[in-house]
Parts: sequence; C-alpha cells; structure tokens
Amino acid sequence: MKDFIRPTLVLLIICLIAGTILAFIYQQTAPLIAENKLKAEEAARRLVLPDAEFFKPVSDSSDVLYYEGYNADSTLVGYVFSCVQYGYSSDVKTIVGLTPELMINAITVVSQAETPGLGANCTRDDFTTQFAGKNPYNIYVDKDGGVIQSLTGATITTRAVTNAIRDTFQKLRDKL
Amino acid sequence: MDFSTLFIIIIGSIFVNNFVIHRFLGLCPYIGVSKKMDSALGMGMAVIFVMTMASTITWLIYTFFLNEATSIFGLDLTFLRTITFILSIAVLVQFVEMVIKKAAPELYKALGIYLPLITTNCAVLGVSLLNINENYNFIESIVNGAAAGVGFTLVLVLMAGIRERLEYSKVPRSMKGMPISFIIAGCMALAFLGFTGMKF
Amino acid sequence: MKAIQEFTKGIIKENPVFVMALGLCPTLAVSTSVQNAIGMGAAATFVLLCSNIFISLIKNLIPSKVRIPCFILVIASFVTIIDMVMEAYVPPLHKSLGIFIPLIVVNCIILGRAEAFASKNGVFKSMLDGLGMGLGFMLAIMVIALIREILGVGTILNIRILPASYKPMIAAILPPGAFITIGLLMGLLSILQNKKKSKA
Amino acid sequence: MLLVSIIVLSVLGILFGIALSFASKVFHVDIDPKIEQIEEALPGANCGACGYPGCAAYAEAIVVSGADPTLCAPGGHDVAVQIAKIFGTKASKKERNIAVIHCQSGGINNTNIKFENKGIATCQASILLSNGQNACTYGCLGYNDCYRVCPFDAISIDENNMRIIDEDKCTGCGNCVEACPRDLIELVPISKKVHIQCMSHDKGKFAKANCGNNTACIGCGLCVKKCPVDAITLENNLATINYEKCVSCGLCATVCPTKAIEDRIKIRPQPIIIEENCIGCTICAKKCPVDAIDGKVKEVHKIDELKCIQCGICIDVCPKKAIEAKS
Amino acid sequence: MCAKTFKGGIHPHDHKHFSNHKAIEKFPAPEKLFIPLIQHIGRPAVPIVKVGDEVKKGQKIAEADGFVSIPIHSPVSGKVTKIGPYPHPTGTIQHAIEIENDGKDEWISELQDDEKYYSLSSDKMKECIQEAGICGMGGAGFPTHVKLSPPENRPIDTVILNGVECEPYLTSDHRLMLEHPEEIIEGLRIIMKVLGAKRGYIGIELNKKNAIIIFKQMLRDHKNINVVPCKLRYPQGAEKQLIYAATKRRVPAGGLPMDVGVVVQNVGTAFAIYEALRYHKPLIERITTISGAIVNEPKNLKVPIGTPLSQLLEFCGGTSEDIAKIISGGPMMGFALPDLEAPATKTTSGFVFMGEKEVVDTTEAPCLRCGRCVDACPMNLLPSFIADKVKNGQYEEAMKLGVLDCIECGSCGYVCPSHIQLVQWIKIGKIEANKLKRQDK
Amino acid sequence: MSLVNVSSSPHLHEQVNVRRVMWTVVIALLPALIAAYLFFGWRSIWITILGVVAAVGTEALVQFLTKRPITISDGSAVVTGMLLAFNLPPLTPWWIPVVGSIFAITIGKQIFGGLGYNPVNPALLGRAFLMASWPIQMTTGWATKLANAGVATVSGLKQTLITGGNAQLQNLITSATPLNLAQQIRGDIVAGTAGDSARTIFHQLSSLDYIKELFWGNIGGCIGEVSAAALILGAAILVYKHYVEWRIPIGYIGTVAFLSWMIGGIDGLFSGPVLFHIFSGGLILGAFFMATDMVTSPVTKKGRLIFGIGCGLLTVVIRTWGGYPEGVSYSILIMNIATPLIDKLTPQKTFGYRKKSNK
Repeated sequence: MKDFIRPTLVLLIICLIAGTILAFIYQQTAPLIAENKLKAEEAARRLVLPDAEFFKPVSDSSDVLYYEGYNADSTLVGYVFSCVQYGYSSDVKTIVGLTPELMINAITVVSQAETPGLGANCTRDDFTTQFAGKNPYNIYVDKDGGVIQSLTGATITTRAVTNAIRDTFQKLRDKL
Repeated sequence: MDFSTLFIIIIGSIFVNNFVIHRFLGLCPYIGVSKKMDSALGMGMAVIFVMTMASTITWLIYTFFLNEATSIFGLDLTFLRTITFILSIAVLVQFVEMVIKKAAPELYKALGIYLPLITTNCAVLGVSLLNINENYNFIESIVNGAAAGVGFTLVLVLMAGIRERLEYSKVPRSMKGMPISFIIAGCMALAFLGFTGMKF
Repeated sequence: MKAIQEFTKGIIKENPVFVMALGLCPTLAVSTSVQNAIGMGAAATFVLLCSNIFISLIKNLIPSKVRIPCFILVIASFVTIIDMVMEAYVPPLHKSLGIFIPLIVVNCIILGRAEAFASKNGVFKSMLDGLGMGLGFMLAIMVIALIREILGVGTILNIRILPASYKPMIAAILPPGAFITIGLLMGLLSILQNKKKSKA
Repeated sequence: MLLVSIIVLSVLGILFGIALSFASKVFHVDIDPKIEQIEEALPGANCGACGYPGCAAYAEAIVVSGADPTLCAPGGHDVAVQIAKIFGTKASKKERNIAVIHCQSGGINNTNIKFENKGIATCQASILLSNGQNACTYGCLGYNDCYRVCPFDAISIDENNMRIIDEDKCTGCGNCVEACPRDLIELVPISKKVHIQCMSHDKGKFAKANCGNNTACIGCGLCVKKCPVDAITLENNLATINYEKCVSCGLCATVCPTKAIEDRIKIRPQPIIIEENCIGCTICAKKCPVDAIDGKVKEVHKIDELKCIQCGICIDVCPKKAIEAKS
Repeated sequence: MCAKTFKGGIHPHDHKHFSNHKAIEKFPAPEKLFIPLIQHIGRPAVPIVKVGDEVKKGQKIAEADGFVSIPIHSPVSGKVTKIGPYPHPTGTIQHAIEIENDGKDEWISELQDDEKYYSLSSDKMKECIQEAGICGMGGAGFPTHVKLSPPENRPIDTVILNGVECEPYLTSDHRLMLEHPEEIIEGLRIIMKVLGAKRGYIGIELNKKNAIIIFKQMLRDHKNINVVPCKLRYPQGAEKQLIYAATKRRVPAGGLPMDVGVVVQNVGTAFAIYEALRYHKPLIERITTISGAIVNEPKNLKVPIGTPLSQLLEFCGGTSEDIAKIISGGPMMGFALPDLEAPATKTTSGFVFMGEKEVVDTTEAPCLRCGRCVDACPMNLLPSFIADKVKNGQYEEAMKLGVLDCIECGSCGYVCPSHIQLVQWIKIGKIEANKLKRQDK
Repeated sequence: MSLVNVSSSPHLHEQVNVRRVMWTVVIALLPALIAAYLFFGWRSIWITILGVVAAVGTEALVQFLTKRPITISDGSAVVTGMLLAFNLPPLTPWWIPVVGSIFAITIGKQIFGGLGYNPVNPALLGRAFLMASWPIQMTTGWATKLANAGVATVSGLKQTLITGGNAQLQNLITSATPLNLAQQIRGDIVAGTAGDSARTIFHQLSSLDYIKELFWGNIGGCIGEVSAAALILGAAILVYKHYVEWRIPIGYIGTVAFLSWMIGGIDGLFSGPVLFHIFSGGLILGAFFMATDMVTSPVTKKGRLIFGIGCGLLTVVIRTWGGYPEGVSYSILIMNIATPLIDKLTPQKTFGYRKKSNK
C-alpha cells in the first residue's frame, strides 16, 4: 500500500502547489492580457480611421459586426469592419476603415501567414495605401480587370484581400 | 459529417503542413531515430497511436474542464491547458507502455520501446494544442492527430531510407551524422514546398 | 568541477543545440528573426533556471515511479507562468512565438538537464548549470536567427543592414533554410573541433 | 477560480498517481537489474540522440547487445562513467595486447610483384586474383584493409608505404587480425618488443628473392641458437618467437643476417646494482640469460658489463629493487 | 529460324572470326607436361604414381578421391619427375604431376573399337565414363558421372547439349561440332540412354549457322532430338538460361537443372563420352582455342592435358605485340593469368591474349545507380546493391539480395558505366556468405 | 616480358563510361537550347552559359577545398548547370542561374560526397531553392520571339480574345506561361468567377492549332521546356543509346496523360486537354532528362515504373490543386526523396525463384 500512497501524494502536492501558483499568476495577468487584446484591436481601428476618437460596436442579427467611429464631438466620421478570406496558404484578416461616404479610408492587414517576401508583403504600406479612396463596392485586382495593383507574384493574396473587402462590404452596405 | 473537411485536414497534416518539415515539431526523434528504416517505421507507428490517443484525451479534457463555454465548471481555465495536456500525455504514454509490456511483449518489442521517446516528442503536445487553436471538433481532432502521425511517419521513413543509403557514402567527415541529416531534411523541406498553396 | 565551469560548459563545450542536438524544434521554428530568438531564448532560460533550482530542491522527495510526471509538472508550471507573463507584457512577441512557448515543456534540454543534472546536484550548481545551458541555447538560436534574418530579410532586429538593392533570399526564413543553416553550422563547428583536436 | 484550478489539478494528480503506481505494480515485468540500473543512470530525457528509441531501449542495448556506453549526448561523460561503474570495472591485471604486423614489406610499393593488379584495391579482393600480386605469397598485400578496419585510428601508413601501429592507440580489439587475409597480424603483449618481421615459409633463396626489402627470414637458425631463453623455434623455414618465453632481450635481432627481426627497444639502459640494497639472494644471477652476474649467496653481486646484454630481466626479478637501469 | 533466348543479358562483340574458320590441329605432345590434380569440381585426385615412375599413355596416374571426383590419366608415355605445387589455369597454385615425355607415345593398352557400345547397360556406361575421368568440359568441370546419377526422386526427361559457346573468342566447341557432329550425337544418345531421357536438344547460337545446318541434317533420323537455335545473347550458354530458352522451364533459385528434369552437358563432354565408350579412351586431350587480336596465328588445337600455355602460344606463332593480359577461358568469365606457365586442363576451352589497347580500364567511379547492371543480369539480381553491401561488409544483407544465386557471368560488369568490378565484389561476397552459412550450421 | 594485367572477369567491357553518358546527355540537351535561342534569343544561351560555368566552377572549387580529386571533366556538373538554366525564365536576372548553380552543386551534390551519392536531383533542388527564395524573379521574365504575344500567337485564340473583348484575360495571357494561364482560368471556371470567354479559351488550349504551337515551342516558358519537338529529338538520342530506359518516361507521361484527361478538364471527368498537358510545362524535359537521372531514380525495374507513375500523379495533383502551375520539378523532387524507399519495397525476384513449396 505504501507503494501507492507516496507517489500519489507527491504528485498531488506538486499539483496543488502548481495549481495555486498558476491560478494566482493567472489572476494577476488575465486582466492585462484582456486589456492588451482590446488595445490591439482599438489600435488597428484607429489606424484605419484616425479621425475617430471612439468606436461604437454595431451588431445585428445577421452577425456582421462593425464599428461606427465618432470624433470628439460625437459626429460620425466613418465605419470600421474586419474581413477575412483564405489566401495562398493562410487566412488573411484585414481591417477596413470607411469614410462616411462609404469610400475606403484606409486598410490594414492584421493577421496572415502567407509566403514571406511574396504574399506576406500585403502588410506593407505601399500595398495597403492604394486602397485609400477606392470604392469598396467594386474593387478588383488588376488581373481581373480592376485597379488594385497586385503584389508581384502574389495575385492570390491580393485577391484574398480585395475580394474579402468587396464581399464583406457588399453584405454590409445596406445597413450603413 | 463533412468528409471534405476531414479530407482537407488529412492532406493538410500529412503533406502541406507536415508536422516535421513545415511546423518543426518532433525534430529530435526525426533526427535521432531515422538511422534505420525498421526503427523509423516502429517509431512512426507508435507516434500515430499516441498522437491519436493524445488528441482524443486532450480534446476531452479541454472541452469538459478548461473551456469556459463547455466546461462543467463554467470557468475559463485555458491557462491550465499546457500543464494538463502534458501531464495526461506523459501518464498516458507511461501507462500504455506498461500495459503493452505486460500484455503483449511481442508488440512491445516492435512498438513499445519507442513509446517513452514520445513523451517529449513535441509533435504530440503540438497536435493537441493545434487542435484547440484550430477549433477542431472531436472527430476532426482525432483525424488530425492520426494524420499528423502519418505525416510524421512518412517523412521519418523517407529520411531513414535516404540515410541508410548515405551511410557509406563519401560525405565529408565533418558533415557526417547530424549535419548531413539536417541537409537532407532541408532538401525534403524544399521538395515539400511543392505542396504549398494546395487547395481543393 | 569548478562552479564557473558548470556555467560555461553549456555555452560552447556542451552547447545544447549544436553539440547535444537538443531542443531543435523551437530552435528552428522561431529563428526566423533575431527578436524571436531572443524572446524564445529568454523564456527557455527562465524555465530552465527555475526548474533546475526547484528540482534540485525537491529531488530527494520524489519516488522514481512518478519522477517524470513530477518533473514535467514542475516544468509545465513554469512554462505556463512565462506564457502568461509574456502574453501580458510583451504581446507581439508572444504572438510571433505562438505555439512554441507552451512547447518549451517538451524541450528536451529542460527535461534532460532536470534528469541528468538537477536531480543529482545541489541547488547552486544546478542554478549555474541551468543558466549556462539556457544561455547556450539562446546563443545558438540567435546565431541561427542572425544568419536567417540577414539572408532572408536583409535586416537585423528589423534594422536594414543590407542595401535595399539586395534581393532577400526568402528560402532562408522558410523551413528549408532553417534545416540547411543548422546543418551547415553544425558541420562548420565540427570542422573547427577537428582542427582543434589535430592541433592539440 | 483559484479553488477550481487547484481542484482540477489535484484530481488529475491523484488520478494519475494512483494509475501509475497501480500500473507499475500490476504490469510489472522482470528485467535485468543492470538494465534498470543503467536506465536509472541515464538522463531519461528520451531524446533519441543515442540513436536508440529512448533511454530504456538504449540501456537494454548496452546490456544485451553491448552497445557503446558513451552515446548519451545529454548525459555526456559523467553518465558514461556511471555506466562503466555499473558494469563493474573488470580491470583484470592482465597485460594489454597490441597488434603486431609480421612483415616488413610494405605491399605494392616496395615488394616484388608478379603482375599488375587491376582488380579491386583491397587485400581481401586481391588474393582472389592469382593469390595476390606479390611475388612473396606470404607477405603484406599493401591494400590497407587493416588500416580501414581499425576503429581507433591506430594504424597509420608511413612514407615508405609501411603500416605502423600506434602502441598507445591500439586497444588490441583484433579487427585488423581478422581483416588481414594473409594472417600477418598477431596480438602480442605490449611489453614484448622484439618481433620477427617475416611470415614466409618459402625456402631461404626464394624467400629472399621474393621479398621486396630483402629482409625475409631465410631460416638460417642463428637466432634460435642465440636466444638465451629458447623462445625461438624454426619451423618450415621460418623462425617464430614464443612470446611466453621471450624476454625481449634483443639478442636475436643482433645476429639476424637479413634483419628480419625487429628490436623496438632502441637503447637498452645498463643495469647497475645498488650495493646497499643487494642482499645476495642470487636470483638475478640465476635468471641472467648470459651469466653476466656474479656473486655468492648473501654477498653483493656484480654485473659484468661486457657480457651484459641489457635485457633487463634482472631488474624485474630482483625482490629488493636493488638493480636499476642507468640511462 | 525461330531463335530462342532468355530475359536480360548483353550483346558483346563475339570476336570469333579469328579462329572459327580454322580446322582443329593436333598439337604435338611437349617435352614436359604438368598435370594438375584438380581439374574438376570436387575433391582433388590422389596421385598413384611416385617420382621416378615410368608411365604409359592413358595410364591412370591419379585416383578419384570419393564419388565427386575423377581419376586422371597420363596423356603421354614418359617419366614422373615431380609432384608438387604448380600454377593452375584458374590463377591459383595447385598440386600437379610433372611428366617428362619420352616421345614414344606408347599406350598402356591399345585402343579398342567396341561397336556395340550402345547396347551396354546404363550402369556399365556410367562406370565407363567415370573410369575415363570425364568432367564437364564447358568450364566448370563437374564430374560427368555424378551429373548422370540423379537421385531417384528427380526423374530426367530432357537432355540438353550445350553448343552455345556464348563466350567471345572461343571456337573450340564450334569446330568440334563442325568436324565431329556424328560423334556428338552419339554421345548425346548415350547420355539420354543413361538417364532414360525421352528428349534431347542441342542448343547452338545463331553465329554458328553452319553448325546448325549440319546438325539439322544429321538429326533428320532422330525424331526425339532437336536443334535449338539460340539468339546471340550472352550468357546464352549458362545452364539455367539455356534450359529456359530450350524448354521454358525455370530452374529454381539455389536448385539444379535436375530439379526440373533436365541435364545439360557440353558438346565436348558428349564427344568425350562417345570416345570413352567406343574406344575406351580416357580423357587425356581436349580442343582448346588460342585466340586474340595480337596472336599471330589463332588456332583451334587438340591439346594433351598438362601442356603449358607458353608452348601453345609458341605453336601459334607468338604474339605481334607485348601481351597485356592472358585469359584462361573466355573473356567474360575466364581468369586472368599472371604468366604463361599454367597448363591446359580438361576444362580449358581456350586462352585469349589481349594487347594494351584491348585491356579495359578498371578504375572504379562511384556508382551512378543507373540500373544497367539490373537490366543486364540474367538472374534478375541487383548487382550494384549486392556489391555495395559486400563493400561495406554487410554479407548477410548481400545474402538476402541473393548473392549466392549469382552465376558470375559478368554481364553486370560489362555494362557498368562506372567500371565497378561488380563480379569481383560478388565473388568476395559469395566467399563470405558461404562462411556465414557454414557458421549458421 | 613486361608485367601483365590481372583483374577479375569480365575482361571485356562495353564502350561506356560516366563521362560518355554525361556528355551524351549534354548533346541531347542541345536541340532544346537551339530552340530556346530561336524563340527567346541570345539571352537564353547567356543564362545557360552562366549556369553551366557557375556549376562547373563551384564543383571544381568545392573539390579543391575538400582536397578531393577534381572531376569536372565527367560532365555531370555541366548537365546540372544546363538543366538548372533550362528551368529558368529567359529574362531572369543574370545572378539567378549563378546562385542556383552554386546551391545545386554544394548543397545538392558535393555535400553528400559528389556524383552518385546525392539523394535528389541537384538541378531540381537548385530550382526549388530559387523558387522559394526569389519567386518574383522565377515567375516573371517570360519572353517570346513575337513580342508580347505569348499564348495569343495562336490566331484562333487571339480572335477569341478580341471578340470576347475581355481585357483582363488578355493581360493575363501576355504575362504567363500556358500552364499558368490554364491553371488560373481553370481555377476561375471551377470557382464560377469566369465568363464564357474563359471557357472558350480553355477549350482552345486543346485545339490542334494550339497544340502545334506548343509542340514546336512558340510559347512562353522556361528556357529548356519551350520546344517539345527539340526535347523529343534529344530524348531520342538517349533512348537510342540506351541511357534512358522506357519505364520512367513512359510511366510518367502516361500517368499525366491519363490523369489530366480524367480530372484536368472543366466539363466534368474525362474531358481534360491531354496533349496540352503533355507538351507544356517541361513535362517532356522532366520525364526524359530529370526524372531519369540515374542517381536519384530507383534501380529496380518495378521501382522505376512506380517512380514514373508517382511523378505523374504528383504532377497532375500539383497542376490541378497546387499552388504552382507547373508540378514537374516538385513531383520529381518528392519522388527522388522516396527513391530509397521504393528500391527497398520492390525487391527483384531472382530468376527461377520459387516459394518453398516443393520440398
């Protein structure tokens, strides 16, 4: 019987200690982590809609979540939505800022794992800036007859970004 | 059941995002146990078995204990996932090893001796964590675990084949052993790049 | 052996990555940039240091049957701690290291040192050993990352050092580049060692 | 939160603790205690660096199939030492053997040849072709099979294409002995320093003519006569040293007309008797092969330096360490 | 002509034009003969004469040692001058009886002409063959009487005479077939009677059309004997390959032709059997080809056994340039000799001399794994893999790959672009594998 | 008498050695190079020379540094350099073939001990490395003799484009190789995002006119893969010389033909453009010159057939679902890696081998 008790007991004690410490540290860090997440999202929104002071999430039954951006005077300065589509080898997630006139204000690619040096270049400014001022309703990649210049050698990623914006916007447009 | 999803998971885990040469998981046994084809195969089989088991158990633990939405406690205990996963994998492996050793010594000789090596195979813990990250459901998790194991076995056996062939080649002395194995792995990784971007 | 030797041996003579070929998975996976390398190195060093100290403290209490589960538990706890701390304070780094932080648990270096050294030696020695090994790991991963980042991106720590006209060799930051880099480095090291031996 | 996490972990801990200790009891399998001990000594990281699937498998391989005990990378030297201890240092006091090559003809470059061998350049292969290209059918074939099989780099090839055995590196493993198709290599206790460097059973005339170095044993028998301890015999035209009797005095080498005997002791120090220590036991005088020591019982002995051949036997046999070598 | 063949093999130039038109010449017995005690497979014969003994032509000078062995007879009358080691045409040193020819050419008992030889009982025939010291004359030299005594559970229904002579340069069998077809057919009939076989075949390669035509004509009356014209392909003359070509039967790996009810004999053997039965003449001479581009007068010679090669070459007018290689037997399977001392034996079908230009460079390059050796191997083995295993001392692996099934025909070495000496590696492998086999037992 | 030579049998040898084999391959590759010159101009020869010089130079340098005998005259480095260059776009920057050759020779070959020991085809490894490193330089820089014509040189196809008035497709055509075009159009069609004109174009791919152009090589593409006719001429030399055995190329091309017919089409199963797939994208080059690389393909007869079929299968899979338009080099690389395994799994039956039943 002794053979059973000692290992079990030791394991138990270590588990106890570990559990305690971990739970304690978790309690300390959890709010920070949550805050970080919010901050990061907020920062991304601010990036695509710099005029806005604060954002108001808008969600309806059709489960498309978007934000309305207001300036200090609480006037609407634009909208922010996020969209995602599978690119060459990963999901490409983009956050788009719209002016109140429903033109693109700015976009930023927040997460992707495309080929470095090719598709991954979609996060670079020289790519994202070309979206500013375009009408999201009918943007197309140049290869498809549109105006968005595709990344060299990475048409698929470019398409993923462009088409994601277009498709999501088309769903959203009626609500804005 | 959506079979095409499962198919994509299988192809993805075996070829496109092969655990060893794309995700860098399980490199130690990959380099260590690839000298002989026979042991590579034994190791591979053991890994497939353990990965499938581990995927099952960790998914259950995660779903019923840790995940806030589905947990019986209703609490977010995800921060415990590393510790619970690795503990259950370690115990599972040790337990299975003991059982096989007693119950089926023949099987143990062929397969069981590779079991202890698997505890510290990061591919096993890796697949458990990835299952959670990818939000796979129960069946998908099991399939992913098995497929990842198959992918591991595949590259392990291929590697063993090449190394057996190279054993008596004129590889420069300083490159013999580990270094050349990594070069081979590099060649394999380059070849497997052909699978990237695969879509069905 | 002198205390200072316990510390320095891990850095070059018994370098965990190049000489003992342990902890390969994270080494290759996160060495795409020097920044990641430092982060991973620091995290692993922390875990190694803490677990070595802790295990050398409790080594006499643990029965052999549950030795491995106990060690793993200890290590996993520290890994979870560093995981949470990093997520709280350096979220970008945490994100880019991704799954490889929890995978420190199964890093052979840590369990290996716990078993081979900490469970047999005193606290002070174990501490030095852990620190040395950790730094050796960090050094190795940084060297690899340095090469891969310079070749693959043309930068060090995101600071461009090669002229903009340099067309980055993307393969260097892809999996094949990792394998080939470490293979060549190991080969180089063994050339140096052979030279040293023949001189001695 | 705190409580629940503790509970979860504790439950797991208890569960696994019981499961494991239960399993280890129920599924206990007897194994060689040595394997267990070695497994204990190994780091248990199961990293696979040794090439075996895990520490247990490696431990078993060491015990059962005699695997190299120094393969553990994480454990390094310390573990290797421990494993050696577990095996119990069987360090018997038996003298270490080293390999000696009994031929002075370095093969293809300096022996007389019958034909040009265009076949595979190994000794093993060359004897398939008309029994080797050397004129001497007993001599070294010179394709270095011995050199290739030596796991310790103990065999080197000098500028005269002779194979030299490094006495320090040679462990007497016998790989080269097995590899030599002409059976020229023999394991000899390391203290024996005089060797016959020929294996030719040909008659003197042929043996000499066939030998590239002209250093074949011609079976003249001078060494047999000279040997003070009757360690040399002549059989079938070839002198052979019985190493059990040989005292490495080197006298045979001095008389050999063809220099077929090699004396590896270049300088033999002159033994001198330390008079205060000598108790006159006469052992040395009895043992001296050339009767160079004189002395009566219980009197100090003397060495006749003219007769002395500096074989050193007296130094070894003196119970009082009263004889020393003067450099 | 519907020619038969087998799978694999190669097409080397046959170089037979040097001597295939030269009629067989009788070589006058030399002054000294060196008669090896081993000229066959099995245990060496035991000398029954002493140094100084007078011997007569056809006198038995060595007795068979056991069943798998044959006696040896003196080819001349003279005096035994020495019994000791002497070079052998296989490139080794073997014991031989040296006889000084007295030039009298006295038979021990004059030759008879026993016309009723065919009515002898098969046991009697066998005994006669055994006494005449006949062994397979194609090259291997297996004692003929052993081949003719299959165990009872292996009934033989077919006898194949091997007149393929696929080795380049050699023409001795060819000439024999042209000059003594009747005798050969009679020999075959004797063999068939001894074995109780129903069918007989004579396999001849297409480059000996004149021989095929002769045999077809001669065999009109023998319904149960057929000529099998074979495609020009090396090694068509190998036993198993010839059996496959003639009967489509496959001799099992590690098995013997009798396992499929077949016995193969060389045409020369058939001729010797005929002579032994009809004239009670022991095997003391044979047809040997001396050929090669550098030989001044290539010839087919009827040579007393034990004649040293140097004399044969002299008889053929020597060579036009320095000899770079001396081959005993054909160039594909024969042995290279270090000098001209070796004598002709019962199994020597020829000697080939090569000049500097014809000698192949044998520097090994790394294996390209091109697989040409695999395509060429008539036994369907993997020669390059076997050689690789042998090179690295993995003899057990080599055994698993069938190293012992190799017939050493040399096709693989012939086609290897890297000039790897596959046959020599395989020979080493065979020796080591046999050692292992013995250890296991 | 001077000393004679003694060696083991056989004492005759076929007139063949490594050097002869390799230089024959070089000669067999020349027609394709000439075709490349005719269609793409001097640039293609320049790139090829750079690749060859870099390969030979690297081989010599590495062998010099590792103190091994220098074996550049055996021609294997020349073959590697040529094959590598043949897999590059004609207008690629000059340093691409140089870097590729250096990588191919060092990492692909010399590090394993030189000729005969490399597990994968060095030229293909070099190409995969370049493809991973500089994808932009490797996927642009196509040239055709008729400037800016590309696929559109086919009159019928051109007509379709003009009448279809589909500007975006025209754009696409001028910058891509035929396979690139086919893959993209097919992708669009399968996804349902392309119009009828795209369908027409896809059908044009299997028209006799277009196949003719493909066969002679009047299309965009890599230096060496452009002219199927020239490649077949070269392959004929190798086949005639018995340096190439039928199992690999026939297994390879046959599988591609069957599978592309089965699944490569847009109108359901068994509607794919077979000839288009055979003559485009370096399949001929791969099947006859690269898959048949002796060192990296199986030795056993059955193994060679499996190897060829495997290459074909992977090629079609990559062309149909993969991220690259052209799957030849990757599929051969992957099968190279599997070669030792194939060899091991396909032992040959010794002649006359029987199961131990009758004993």
